[in-house]
Formats: sequence, structure tokens, C-alpha cells
Amino acid sequence: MRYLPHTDTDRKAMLDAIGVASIDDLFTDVPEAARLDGLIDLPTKQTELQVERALAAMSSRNVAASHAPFFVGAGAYKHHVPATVDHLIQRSEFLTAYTPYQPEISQGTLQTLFEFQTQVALLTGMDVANASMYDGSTACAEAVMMAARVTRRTKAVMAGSVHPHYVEASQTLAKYSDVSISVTDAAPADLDAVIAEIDDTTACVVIQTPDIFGRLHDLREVSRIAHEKGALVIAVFTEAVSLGLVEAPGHMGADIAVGEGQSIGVGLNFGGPYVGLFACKDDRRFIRQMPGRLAGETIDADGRRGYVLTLSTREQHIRRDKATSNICTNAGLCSLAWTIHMTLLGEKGLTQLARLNHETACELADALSAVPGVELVNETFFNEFTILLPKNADQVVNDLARFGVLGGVPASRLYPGRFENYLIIAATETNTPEDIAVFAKALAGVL
Amino acid sequence: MRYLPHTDTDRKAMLDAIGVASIDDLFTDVPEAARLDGLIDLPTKQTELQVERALAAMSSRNVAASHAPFFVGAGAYKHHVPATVDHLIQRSEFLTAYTPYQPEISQGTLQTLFEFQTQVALLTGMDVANASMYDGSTACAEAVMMAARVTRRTKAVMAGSVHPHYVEASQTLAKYSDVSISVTDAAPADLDAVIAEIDDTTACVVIQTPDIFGRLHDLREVSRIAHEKGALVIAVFTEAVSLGLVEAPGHMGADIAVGEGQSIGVGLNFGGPYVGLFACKDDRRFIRQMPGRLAGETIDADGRRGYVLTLSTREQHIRRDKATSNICTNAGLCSLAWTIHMTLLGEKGLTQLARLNHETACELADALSAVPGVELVNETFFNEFTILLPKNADQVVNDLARFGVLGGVPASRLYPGRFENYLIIAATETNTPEDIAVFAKALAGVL
Amino acid sequence: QAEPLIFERGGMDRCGVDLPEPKGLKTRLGGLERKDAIGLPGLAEPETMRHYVRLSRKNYAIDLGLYPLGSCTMKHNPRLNEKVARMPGFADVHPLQPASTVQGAYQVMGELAHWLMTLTNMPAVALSPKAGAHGEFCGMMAIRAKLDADGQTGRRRILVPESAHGTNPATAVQCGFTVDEIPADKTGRVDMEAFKAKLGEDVAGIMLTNPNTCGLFERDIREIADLIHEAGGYFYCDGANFNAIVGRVRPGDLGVDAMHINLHKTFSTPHGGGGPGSGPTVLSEALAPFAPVPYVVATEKDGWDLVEHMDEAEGTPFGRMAAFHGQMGMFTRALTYMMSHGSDGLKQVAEDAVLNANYIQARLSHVMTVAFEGTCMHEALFDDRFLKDTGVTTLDFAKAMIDEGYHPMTMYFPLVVHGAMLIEPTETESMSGLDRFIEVLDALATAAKAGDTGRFLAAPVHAPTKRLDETRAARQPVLRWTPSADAAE
Amino acid sequence: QAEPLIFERGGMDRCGVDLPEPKGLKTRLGGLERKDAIGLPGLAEPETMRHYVRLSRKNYAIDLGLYPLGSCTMKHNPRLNEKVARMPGFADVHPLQPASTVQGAYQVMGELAHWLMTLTNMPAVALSPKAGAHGEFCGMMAIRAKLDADGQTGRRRILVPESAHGTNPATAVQCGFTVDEIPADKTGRVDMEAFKAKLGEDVAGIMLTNPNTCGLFERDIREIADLIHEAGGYFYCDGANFNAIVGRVRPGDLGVDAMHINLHKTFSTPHGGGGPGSGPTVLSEALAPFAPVPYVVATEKDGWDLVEHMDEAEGTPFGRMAAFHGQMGMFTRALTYMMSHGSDGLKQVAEDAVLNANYIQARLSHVMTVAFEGTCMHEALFDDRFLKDTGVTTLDFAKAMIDEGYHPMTMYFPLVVHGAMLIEPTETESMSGLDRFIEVLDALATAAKAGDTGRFLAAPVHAPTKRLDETRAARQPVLRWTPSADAAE
Repeated sequence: MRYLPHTDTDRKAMLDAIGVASIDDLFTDVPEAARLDGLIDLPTKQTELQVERALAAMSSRNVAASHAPFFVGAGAYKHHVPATVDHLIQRSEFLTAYTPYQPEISQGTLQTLFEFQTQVALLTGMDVANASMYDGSTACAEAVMMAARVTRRTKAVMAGSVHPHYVEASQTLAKYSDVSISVTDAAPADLDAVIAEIDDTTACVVIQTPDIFGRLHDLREVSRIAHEKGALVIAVFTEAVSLGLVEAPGHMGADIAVGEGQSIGVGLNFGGPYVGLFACKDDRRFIRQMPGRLAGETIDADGRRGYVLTLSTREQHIRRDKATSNICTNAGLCSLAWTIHMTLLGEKGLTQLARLNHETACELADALSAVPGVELVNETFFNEFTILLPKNADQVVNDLARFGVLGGVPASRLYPGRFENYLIIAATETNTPEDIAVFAKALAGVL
Repeated sequence: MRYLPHTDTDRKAMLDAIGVASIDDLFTDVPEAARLDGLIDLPTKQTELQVERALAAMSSRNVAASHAPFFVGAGAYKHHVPATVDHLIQRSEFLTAYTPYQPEISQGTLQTLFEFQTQVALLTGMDVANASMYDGSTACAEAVMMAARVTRRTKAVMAGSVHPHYVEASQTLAKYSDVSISVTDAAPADLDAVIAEIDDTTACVVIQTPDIFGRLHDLREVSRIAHEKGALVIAVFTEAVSLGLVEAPGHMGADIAVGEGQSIGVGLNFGGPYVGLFACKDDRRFIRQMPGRLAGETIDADGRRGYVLTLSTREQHIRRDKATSNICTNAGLCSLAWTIHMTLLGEKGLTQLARLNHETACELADALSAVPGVELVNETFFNEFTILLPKNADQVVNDLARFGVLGGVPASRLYPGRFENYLIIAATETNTPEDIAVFAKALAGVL
Repeated sequence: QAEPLIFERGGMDRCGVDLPEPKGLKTRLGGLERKDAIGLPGLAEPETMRHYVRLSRKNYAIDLGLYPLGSCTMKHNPRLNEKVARMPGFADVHPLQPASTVQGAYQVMGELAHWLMTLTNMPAVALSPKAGAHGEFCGMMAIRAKLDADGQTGRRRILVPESAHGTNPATAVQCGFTVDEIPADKTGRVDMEAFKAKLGEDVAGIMLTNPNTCGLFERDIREIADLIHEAGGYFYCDGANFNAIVGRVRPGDLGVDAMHINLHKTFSTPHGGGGPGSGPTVLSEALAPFAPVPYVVATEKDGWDLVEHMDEAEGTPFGRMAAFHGQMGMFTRALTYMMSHGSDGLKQVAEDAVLNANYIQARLSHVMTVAFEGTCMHEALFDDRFLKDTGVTTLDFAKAMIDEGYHPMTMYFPLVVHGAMLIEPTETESMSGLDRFIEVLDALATAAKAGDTGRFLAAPVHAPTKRLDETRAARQPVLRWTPSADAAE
Repeated sequence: QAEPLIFERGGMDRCGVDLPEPKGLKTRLGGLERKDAIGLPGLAEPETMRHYVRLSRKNYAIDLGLYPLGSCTMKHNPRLNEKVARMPGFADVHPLQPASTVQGAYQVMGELAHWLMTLTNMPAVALSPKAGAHGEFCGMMAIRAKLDADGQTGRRRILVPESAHGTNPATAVQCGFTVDEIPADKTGRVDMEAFKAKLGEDVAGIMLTNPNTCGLFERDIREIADLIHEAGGYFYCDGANFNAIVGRVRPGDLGVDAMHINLHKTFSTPHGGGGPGSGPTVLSEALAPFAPVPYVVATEKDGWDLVEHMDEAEGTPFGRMAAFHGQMGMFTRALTYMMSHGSDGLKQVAEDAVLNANYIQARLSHVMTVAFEGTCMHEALFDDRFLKDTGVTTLDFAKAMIDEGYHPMTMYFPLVVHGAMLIEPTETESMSGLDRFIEVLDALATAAKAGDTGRFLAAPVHAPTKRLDETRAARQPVLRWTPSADAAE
């Protein structure tokens, strides 16, 4: 087999050196009943050519986002990723390295993480950030638990317009803890409902902006009220590009900002792997309760600057059952892709990219609003908005797919049994004027 | 522009440091009449996304070999290249390095070339090989010129069954030299015609095996006769994989062996870049007359083994008008791909690969021979053979393409006005039994 | 050479992408435009390329040499897997596209699930866990949900061997359990007497790594499974070491109720400097109904569908682990890897992994001290007795390995052994490669005993940095760059 | 660390690919089966990966730092180009497929030809030359064919400046010409009086690099063109330095008859450790009819066709340069690069390239000796006067640069300058990057003058090897590995 270097001669020589007669002699600790005689009933080995063809056949059964007018968002967005990003993350030294436990031979990963942390902090307007989480949804869930630890309170309030998957992931993590989560109704007046729920037992409020329907929220009022009651504000975002144009959570009073970084550098990947961003205030109470890895600056024996993983006394491998989280990986390679893409963009590119996204969405909103029977729900949006249709949105999306248009996410897919005529639509810099025209025409056709 | 690091502020500061007022001041040596005022009439800069889309559109107008039953050969062959090969040649340190003129910081390239030279020598059964040529056809042309220099004779005899492009490339290189090339008729009794042409003025005979029609030739008799008359034998091959199963030119009396290495590691690439293999006897007269670069072993100041480019007194940058060739590049990255693929294969893989190619061709030959009206021309072949059709082969190939089958090369495409009903067909390890069945059925359909 | 941070080299007006000029349309942001500069420097593409290529060269990697981190399974990462993961039908599809446009993606999930269930002989698998620890969480949530469904609300104590990965106790607590440690016996395995003594009506289950973190197969595993079941608890198996037995032993045959499978270990998806991982979790008949959403199911007409809401599920899912469907990019890689090896190749993987570890243990036992007698599984565990009175610690020994061109093994874990050195070579190392590694360790051990202490204390000297001050980093945390904080240099 | 050769590590029974077992069919080889073992060792995939990754790290590369090789234009290689070249419609098509199945490939050739002709203001281009020297051969063959067609059989002398690339005289000879050298004047340009004196009835033409190899624009180029034309000869322009003027000056406006364009220089296809290159050659009205086959033509119905036989051509092609149609893999990369830059970006390329070279020249002129006065084009030429009496040669100075982390500049070329150092930074270097480079050269020059000779003579000490003995390699050539020849080590 091409990945296994031993010849049978090698194996024999090694068994001799060990002093056993056969490989079976090394498996004698396995209870006899569990020792398999032959092979497990699965196909046997295949050549590279065969495997590549089989997987290519599966790949070809999917409609790739680049091969259709594409408007699907709701937590994952189609953006152009420069070729440089994918080239760099495939460097052997990044791709095939492990967690930088030996910092002297891991400075590449560590310095990159330090850059990542700084970029995330700047982007979110927060003080510090960790070295990434699995994704936005788990980052959100961890933030809720962290807020409870910091405040020593047990009630979390989540706006109903937070991505339902994020709400569910948070509920799962909190399920058997002492934290209880109350979710407001996903109605237009989200923030009022959230504010109404804040009391002296509230650990945190969780608000997404732009929210799942694409609406922007000003966090300043809710922050003021929450802080008055001793509660923390967790700001959530699913579209990191929005922060190039929209006010940062850190500048609107958020104590913790979490979100999905997929838009920058990572690509769609059918939902994963993605990269969770996690930032908070520079406060000892916060940092000690942070989940996940942190890279920090230090010096070496010669006094020269270097980086290490630090503050690991929060973590499971040191603290075990007292750890802040059971997490022991970050989204390493995805955070690297994020940092490289962000470095290519810089302030200039990011703000321009954000503006292009917004303008494309504005044009799309106008084009779709002009389709008879279609009503634009949003007053505000960044690159995603919701429309109200005269018929079932799920059916419309399937009809559009038959016309070759990937036309968004029916709100009912996220809120089963609700919002059945609502369609959530995203536009990015990858959409051309032709895409928009094709979409509008197809939509008119299927309504 | 994304590849240009200067800001306008930088440019201004640099002009100041130089002491000129504007960039135009650095172009004052250009005659005024030739100084362009505005922009050349071509499109202006485009984003990465735009360019990628435009090129993808062009790419999609072609039928890729992997997307159709594919049997086209005649000098370039579809083989599976392991993913490892393409990954490694994209390593920055290989991809973006130059010719190893500074050996101390080019040992990666140099050692690889040394390995390449050794592998080529072993594969061809010759003593030494150079660091590669542009491709097989130019390697062939250079071999003819080298033979003339070595023998101080001026007549070259080429078999008519050498790839016509190779013959033409040789004729072009010899055109204004004192070497004259006589080409025998591309008839069945090729070698007899070549032997008949050998006389005391003959510098070399050039024979391809497998030849353009796929036929194998035993070089021993012609070598004996050529050597008796003081002529050299140049063996040509266009399918390097054949040497895993067929006797090597070096073992049949060849003095120089040249060929196309594309089959190993390189891929189809619509005809280029490829990698020319060039090997010869270990004889001072030969080596001094060899074209192209050579890597050689030496030691460094500490006595440790290392590699350098060597024997450059043959080359144009030293010898100028007295050089053995004007060549000053090799097929660097392609020779690297070749060496990596050959290392993955090793003796075991190469011989097995060759056998699979041959067996697939045998099965294809049987399947096509069974189609009514089709006659197999070859008595011997490796992975390519010629069939005689009851109608024009060019038309048949076009008809097959409409059925989605890429069915070979009409001989008349290489010999204009001749062999109009002959079709040259290649089979490789990438052809499945289904491919063969589809081809036979389609062929029966279009005849 | 020191590589500056991008913040020290980039600029606000520098940019490595080209974008069309915005049209200047009126915004619809409701007045929430970002007001101040963000402060993110950019670099042109050539500078970006160099910065990260140069940084990369400060890393050690599998592609450079042996990476014998015990418990991490640092095996060769085939590039075919990378190629497949980038096929447009996998890399460029959205998780919420209509089912008709992602049948091939669902098929990958379906086929991967089939392979994992068959290899483990377990009836269900949850694909969505995003890493090993997330998989542990999945399995323990299923156990908790099952207990609650059965009204076993008094069962809240989870038994965890002291040699366990730290994630085990952390996960148990996260699911509302308390942790009760079981000691190891003198053979490095669960002390059966102690284990039995801890069984009782409040026991929810046991979390056991097998092969365990000492690199040993738990000989009494069937008995442990039977006893925990008899006691009314469940058996969570930490699958981090599945590489040692894949294709030869099926955890389902050992009485396991839940086990996560690290695709990034056993099935060779790349570690990427710390992630992303992927931790599908197989579940027994008892736990299967509680599997989280979403999951794929085969439809009647030869297609696939996704069950993504709890009320659509057949059972009673404990919830959703994360947004969307799991680490698709890892699924394609792992499936590619499994299909490449096949059932025969995977068996060979386990055998060669175990062969290699035993070869190292056998050949180094005369100079280093093997922690437990007998043959090991896929990793060889040494302790620091051989360094006694040398003044050289396990850490020093590890750093000296760096100077010899090797990544150190896992240090100080498992905790049951003093100064542990846990060496996992994996099956993708050649015999000649192991021989060179063994020679180096032999020479180092010999040097340490011969009193060449300075060499160890100063190590590493051939690495991109000298030994780094981790204490300082923790005492005076600098977690981001700020203009003023370029202090050291 | 020394990396052994594969021949020292691989084995005949080791293999890094999987293939189906052959069926054992009867062969049809006519008894020509290979009899003896070939002797090619193999390695498993993981070992192959490590071997070549480790070797790669012994190379310097553009992606690691400034690579100021004069005359080589070592600029940034965008990865978009690599991605495009690998699109299946380009990388996985055969040159002899039916025209209907490769229209997109012909389109690439057609569009590339359009860009090249427009940028040079020349009416024809031959795409098939496989490298710069091959392009020279193409252009000189066209001149020779034109002369012969016009019965100018007495014209066989080609004028070549002494500063020319070695390929120029070698190529001229290859086309049956003799070479007559023209000296340079004291400004580093063609000595016009000497040039005029060499004109005559046997003159076939001139081969001139412009900007020339001293990095200077030939101010009298229009006069040279006119004079050579008046004398009945043709003007071959070596286009190696086109990067300095692309987008700002069109060679066709200077009276050029033929010029090759190194796609791997001006248009950034990667150098790949020495190739592959690509040298399309533009031709004037006079030479166009002699262009080699094959070439693409637009058909009436919006498609493309390939003219591949001489008798199908409109003109009288001098022949075929090589099999198939040229370096398609370089065409796609170069077209991608041109479209990315556009006419505005390419103009900026020339300007920034010239700006950077002049910046280096200006800032180093106080410590190093500039060969010729005045501003330069895209490369700065220094001689070794500043090293006089220091005991340090250009070679030593170059090797010392290696220890400072830089690839040396081109040394001892052009020949017209003593101890030449030809520095071409290219436009993809940033100002701050140039500043660092300048500081290093300044410090080295200062050190040399200060008598710190040992440092230079010992250099490099921070490279993968110490200085290598090139004389030994040439005197006792070892051109391949043989079992007995592992002598040194």
C-alpha cells in the first residue's frame, strides 16, 4: 500500500528484533472473542486513480456555488478567496504540523496565531481574542457559558433573531449545566423583547447583528441596560465581512464578541470546517474564563521575542474537570487562511469588499422588490435580507433550483413550521449584474 | 495592483532619493517618437475573480481527457499522475527558484537533477544523461547535431516512422547547418530502408521504437551495421513508460537515446511544457559534445558532498559562438515532476505500470479488431497501435468526438495526404473496460 | 532570522487584492456605519507570500520528519485527500442548498457513516462533532439523555482512570456529571479491584481510553464493559487511539456504548497546526435514539436526505452540536483515505503502527526505562528513571531531540508515570527511519548518563529560537500586538 | 543536514503507488521484453514526500526573499496563474484532439498572440518556441529564410555587441551565420562608429538586446535600425529585458524585425529551478510570411483553427520548431498575468521595475562603483572597482550576500565590465524590502573596504553547504550515481 513503507522483509526483521514470532503476538492483550479473523466487510484497497474517480463522481452530483447564480447565506457566504491563501495553507510546514506544544519549532504557527488574535481583536473592536474556535455557533455557546462563569449568574437571554443553529448549539451546551437559556420570539422588535427579559439574575444577553434576517441592530441601548443590571452583552455575527462597513460590537458596548469567520479565507465547504472568532474585553476575570487556546508573546533564552501557547491553566489538559471548556483544538488551518486573507485585504481591501457586498445587496434588493408579489422585509441590511413571497418559500427555492438558480434559504428551514413565505437572500461581491437579472427573472417565473 | 507593493507615497519618496522629478525622467533615453503617451489599446486591469472566471470559461470549452473515453497518443499520453507530484512541484522553493547558478543555496534543485540524470540513464540503459531538454522532439534534433559533431560527418538518416514532428524539428535545426537529413519512407520495412542508407559518410541513424505507428523495433542488427561503418545510432522514444517492459536502447546498441518524458509525472498540458530525455554513452567525445545542462557531484570547503552545474564550457554562456547548442534552460520543473513520479514508482511500480499499459492495449486491439471493417496493422506494439479503416480516419475521429469518444490520431494528420484511412490509437492504465467497450461500439456506429 | 509581525510591516494603504471600485450607492445601514479606522494593516501579494512562507519554515512538520507525539497519531497526510477535498462539488457547496443540488455531498456523509459503523460494529454514528473533545461531548450527552429518559436521575458519577486525557473529566463535567478517578494497577491498566469498588447506584458510566494512554490494551475491557452495564451505567470509549486496532478489533465487540473517532488521527486528515479536527461518534443500540441532529438518511429512490430538525427525527435527539452538518472537508478526506486503504489496508495500518511502537520499545529498552513490562500497542511509554541523578529532565531530553532534528515525543503525559515520554511513531515510518531515530535516542540517553548535562540544559540551539520562557508569557500575558507593546526584540 | 540520494535509501521492492495486478496476458512485444533489472529504486509515498520537501528547503526562492539576478527578472509568481494552468480544460487536454474539442485552448493561443502583438506593435507572432534561446532561433531562422528567399545568399554576417547574452552568438551560428562583435562605447551602449564601420554587403543583421545587458536603453536604437535596414540587414532584438519597457515602449516602433519574449520573465511564469520557459517571437511584416508552423487562426464562424502543415500556411514557413504547439502551460499563466495587470498595470510594471533599479543604484553609488553614469533601466550595473585592493572578488562578495540571507546578483556578466554585478530587483519588491537590501550591501561594501576579508573568503557559512568546488566537478565529472561512486561524504 502506497502509504505504508514496510516490505514484508522489514516486518519480519522487526518482529525478530522485538522477539516475537508474528504480528498476532503483539495483539494478545485483546480478548480472544474480539479478535477478528479475517477482514471487515468493506471494500479492499483501491488505487489512487480509482479513488479519485469515485469521489469525483460524487462531487459532480453537487451543484457548485460558482456554477450557478448563487444567493445562499444564512450563516455561510460565498466569497472569492485569493489563490495565494489556498497555496499557503497547503505548505507542508503549516498543513502537517501539530498543535504548537514545542514552541521553539512551532514559531510559524504561533506567530500566525498571534497575528490572528490581533486581527480579530481589531476587527471586532475588542481588546483580546483567542486562537479560534470550531465555528461561530460553538463560539456562541462557549460565550454564554463563559458569561455565566464571569458573572456567577445562570440566566442567559438570547434574541430570537440569533441564527437558530447558534441558539440550538448553545442550548445543547447548556442543557445539563446550571445555565438556563431563554429565547425571545423572532419578531421585528427583537431588542425590546431582549431588554424586557433582563433582570438581576441575567448573566448575559446574546444579540446577533446583522441578524438571521439580515437586519442590523444598534447594541448601545441594550448594552447600557444590561450593564446597569450587571449582565454581559454577547454580540454575534455570522458575516465577518460586515465588520468592514458596520460598527464593531466592541464600539457598541459588547463584552464578548463571537462569530463565524468563514467569509474570510475559508470557503463554503458544505458547512465545515469553519473558524469561530472569539473576542472579549481585556479583563483578568474574562481572560481567566476564556475557552480555547491563546498564543502569547515572550522571550527566549537569548532575550529575543518569540511566541508560546499560554494561560493553559484554563484548559482541560492541565485543569481537567475544572477546565473552562473541554476544547483542545482550534481551527488551526482555517484561522491561518483567515489571517492570510485578512493580510491581503488589509484595511483598504476589507472596507472596499464590505462596501461592494453592501452595494450588490442593495441592487439585488431593488431588483427583487420590483418582482410583482415580492415584498422586502428589511429596513436595514448589510449583504443579506429577507423577502416575503406570495407563496411557500421552500417550494420557490426548489423551483428556482430547477431553473439553475440557488436562490437563498427559506426561513422555515431554520424555524420549522414558521415564516413559511419568507426567503433569506444573500449577495456578495461574487454576484454579477447578470446573476441578479437572472435571479429576478427566474423568481418572477416561479411565482 | 495586487502584485505591486508600492504606494504612490513610496514612489514619490524613491524618485526623490534618485533625484528626479518624475518617472518619465527615467525613460529619457527612449527616442521621443517611441515614447507612448497613453495606454496601449488592451483591456485594463481585472480582479482575480474576473480573470479566473474568464479563463475558466475558456477551459470549459475544451473536452478534458478525464471527461471522455480517451485514446489519443502519437507522442503524448494520458497517464495518472499521483497527487503528491503536483503538490511537491508547487513548493515555493522549487517553483520560484532559478537555475542553480549559486550552488550553495540551490542544493535542492541540483541534487534532484543528479537523481534525474541517474534515473534517465538507468531507464534508457545508457551511461549518462543530461538535466533534460525542452521536449522529445528538440532532444532528437540536438542528438542529430551532436552525432555529426562527434563523428565529424554530415549525413543523418532518419527512419520514416520516427514521429513526423521530430523529423521536422530535426530538419529545422539542421536546415542551415552542414548536416543533411535523409528520411526513409514510412513503410513497413523501415529498418531495412535505414540500413540501406548507411554509408561511410553517415553520422547517425535515427530510429524510434515504439515507432509512430506503435511498432517495436529491434535495434541490434542496425546498430551492428551502423557501428561497422562508423555511424552512431540514435534511439528515440515518445512513450517513456514503454521502457518498463521493452528492452532499453542502451542494451540494443544505441549510442544516444532521446525521448519524451511527458508520460511520467508531467501530464498532457495540450502539448507543453514537456520534458526531453537525453542520454548517451560515457565517452569523453560524447560528453564534450552534449547539449544542455549537467549536474555533477563535488565537495564543499568542508569536504562534504554537494552538487553543482558542471562542464559548462560546452555551453553558450561560456563558449558563445563555439557552444554545442544555444540552449540555456532545461525543463526544470517538469524534470522534477518526472523524478518524483519515478521515485514513487520505482522499479516495481514502473514495470507493473508498463505491463498494465500493454495489457490494456492488447484488450483494446482485440476489441477494435472485432469491429467489422477494422484491420489491426501492427504485429507488435506496446500501448499504441494503428488500425486500417474502411473510410477516412479524420472523419471517423470527428464522428467519434460527437459521440463523446476521443478516439486517436488520424495518421494523415502527421503525414498530410498519406495514410488517410489509418488511425493511431493509444491505451493506458487510465482506460477502463467500459472505455474500451464504449469505443468499440462507437467505432462500429460511425463506420 | 526574526520575521516581523504584519503590524510592523504592513500599512493601511497597502493591499494585496484588487476589487472593483464601489459605485457610491446610498447605504441602508440605518446609521450604523463603522466610524473609526479599524487598524488592520495590509500587504501586497508578494509580501504576503514571503511573510507566510518564511514563517512556515519555522515550523516542524510531518513532511519534514518523524513526529512521534504520543496520543496524536502524526501519520503521513496523503495529498490525494487534499485534492479531493478541493473538488468544486465539495469545497464550493453551501450547507443549506436544496437537497437536490447536494446529493453527492449527502452521499459522502452516508458512505463515511457506513465505513465508520462497519469498522466499529456500531449501529449509529453522529457525524457532526467538530473535534475529538466535541465527540466526547456528543457521546456523554447521549449517555446523559438516555439516563434521563430512563429516569435514572440519580446516576451522575462518571469513572475516569487517572491516565485519561484531560478532555474526559472536562467533558463529563460539561454534561453535568461528577468525576471519580480510578487508579491504574502496576501493569498500567485499570485497577479492577478499585474499579469494582467504585460501582454503585449513582454510577452513570465509565470513560475509558482503549488502547489506553499508556499505549496498552485494557485486557479486562470486556469485563469492565459487562460490570458497568450490570451496574446500570454506560461505557464511553475515548477513541483517540483507534489507530492501534482499526481493522483488527471492533469496539462494538468490546461492549462500547459510545466512542468518538478522530478523523484527524486514525484517518489522516491533516492536523494543520492545531485543527480543524473532526470527531464523529458511534453509538450503541441503547444510545442511538439520542443521536444529535442533523444526519443523512437514504431515501427510497436511491437518493439521500438530511434530517435536520429534532421533531423530524425517528428518535429523541439530545440536540444539535453546531451549525450545519459537521466537518465536510474532513469527511471527504477521511473517506478518500479509507477507500484508498480498504479493509485490508486499514488492518495493515494497525499492525504496522503496533509493530513500529514495539520495535522502538524493544530497541531502546536497554538505555531508556520502559514504563510497563510487556509489549505495547501503537505507542511506547518510557519514564524518566533512566535520567535519575543526571540533572536532565524529561523536558531537557525533549529539547535536545530538537537539536537532533526530531520533534519530541509527548512529555509528562500520561500523569500516572513520572516524567513520561510517550512515543507514537505511527505506521507511516519506515524501518530505516526508525533505526535512525533509535540511534539518536540511544545516543542522547547515553550522553545524559555520561554527564553531558550542559548540552541538554542549553537545548535547543539549532532551532529557530532558543528555549522560550513560558512562565513569563503566563505571568505577563501579551495576547495581541499593540503599537506600544513591541517591547522585547 | 545531508539528505541521501534516493539510490541510497530506496529499494527495488519499495513503491509509492498502487496499481491493479496485471492479468498476465500474452505479450505482443515480438520478443523485445526487457531482460535485466532496471535498477530504479522506489520509495513509499511518505518517504518520497519527505525526501523532496527536505531537499526543497536547501533552495533559495523568490518566495523567500529578493532574488536580484540581473537579466533574469525574478519577480513574484502569482498563484492565480498556477491555479488557472491546472484547470482541466488546459492541463488535461491532448495537443492532437480534434479541433472541435479544444476551441478554448486555441482561444488562449489566439488571445495571447493578440496581447503580444499589441504590446509590441508587431504584425505576427510565433508561439511555439519553447524558451528564450529557442525564440532567438526562431527569429534568426526567419531572417535567414527571408534573406534566402530574396536571393541574398551573400549575407551571412551577424553583428553582435560584446555585451550580448551568450545565446545570441550561439544562435546566429546555429542558423548558419558568422558572428562579428561590436564593441561598447564608454556609456555602455553600442559604439556607433564601430557599428557603422561594420556595415556592408555581407551583413545579414544585428542582434541587439534592448534595454541592453548593462541595463541601459540603446539611445541610438532607431538609427541602428535604420542603418541596418539600409544596409540590407535585419534587426533581431533580444527581448530578455522587455520587462523594463512593457506597456511604455513598443519594440515595433523602434524598427525591430524579430524579438522573442520570455514569458517566464516579463509575464511571470515561474522559473521552476531552470525551466520550463517559453519564448514566443514577434515578427515584422517582412519576416511574418516565414513564421513557423503551427499557429492558430480565427475561423469565419467565431471559432479557431490550427494551421499545422507548411503547405496549408499562407506564407512559406521556415519549418517546425518542435512537436505540437508550444508551451501551453506557460500561455495560460502568461495570459492570466496579462489580463490581471491590463495595459495600465503592465505600464506600471515597467515603471516600478525601472524605479526600483534606479533607487538601488542611487542609494549604493556612494559605496559601490556604478559601471556607467546616468540613470539605468530595470537593472543596476556595478563593477568591482570598489573592491580594488581589498582581496575580495565579485564572487566573494556574492557569496557573502548569501550569509546575509540574499541570493546574489548576476556576477561577471556582462563581460564588458570588470567583475560585473548586475542587480535586477524587479517591480514586485517593496521600498522597505529594498531598503533592507541596500543596507546589507552597504554594510558588506564597507566591511570589504575595512579589510574584513576573511568573512568574504569563507562565505557562505550560513548556507546548506560551504563553498562548493566547481573545478573538481569539471575535472573529475561524476554525472550520475553508481553503487561504487559514493566516494565523498
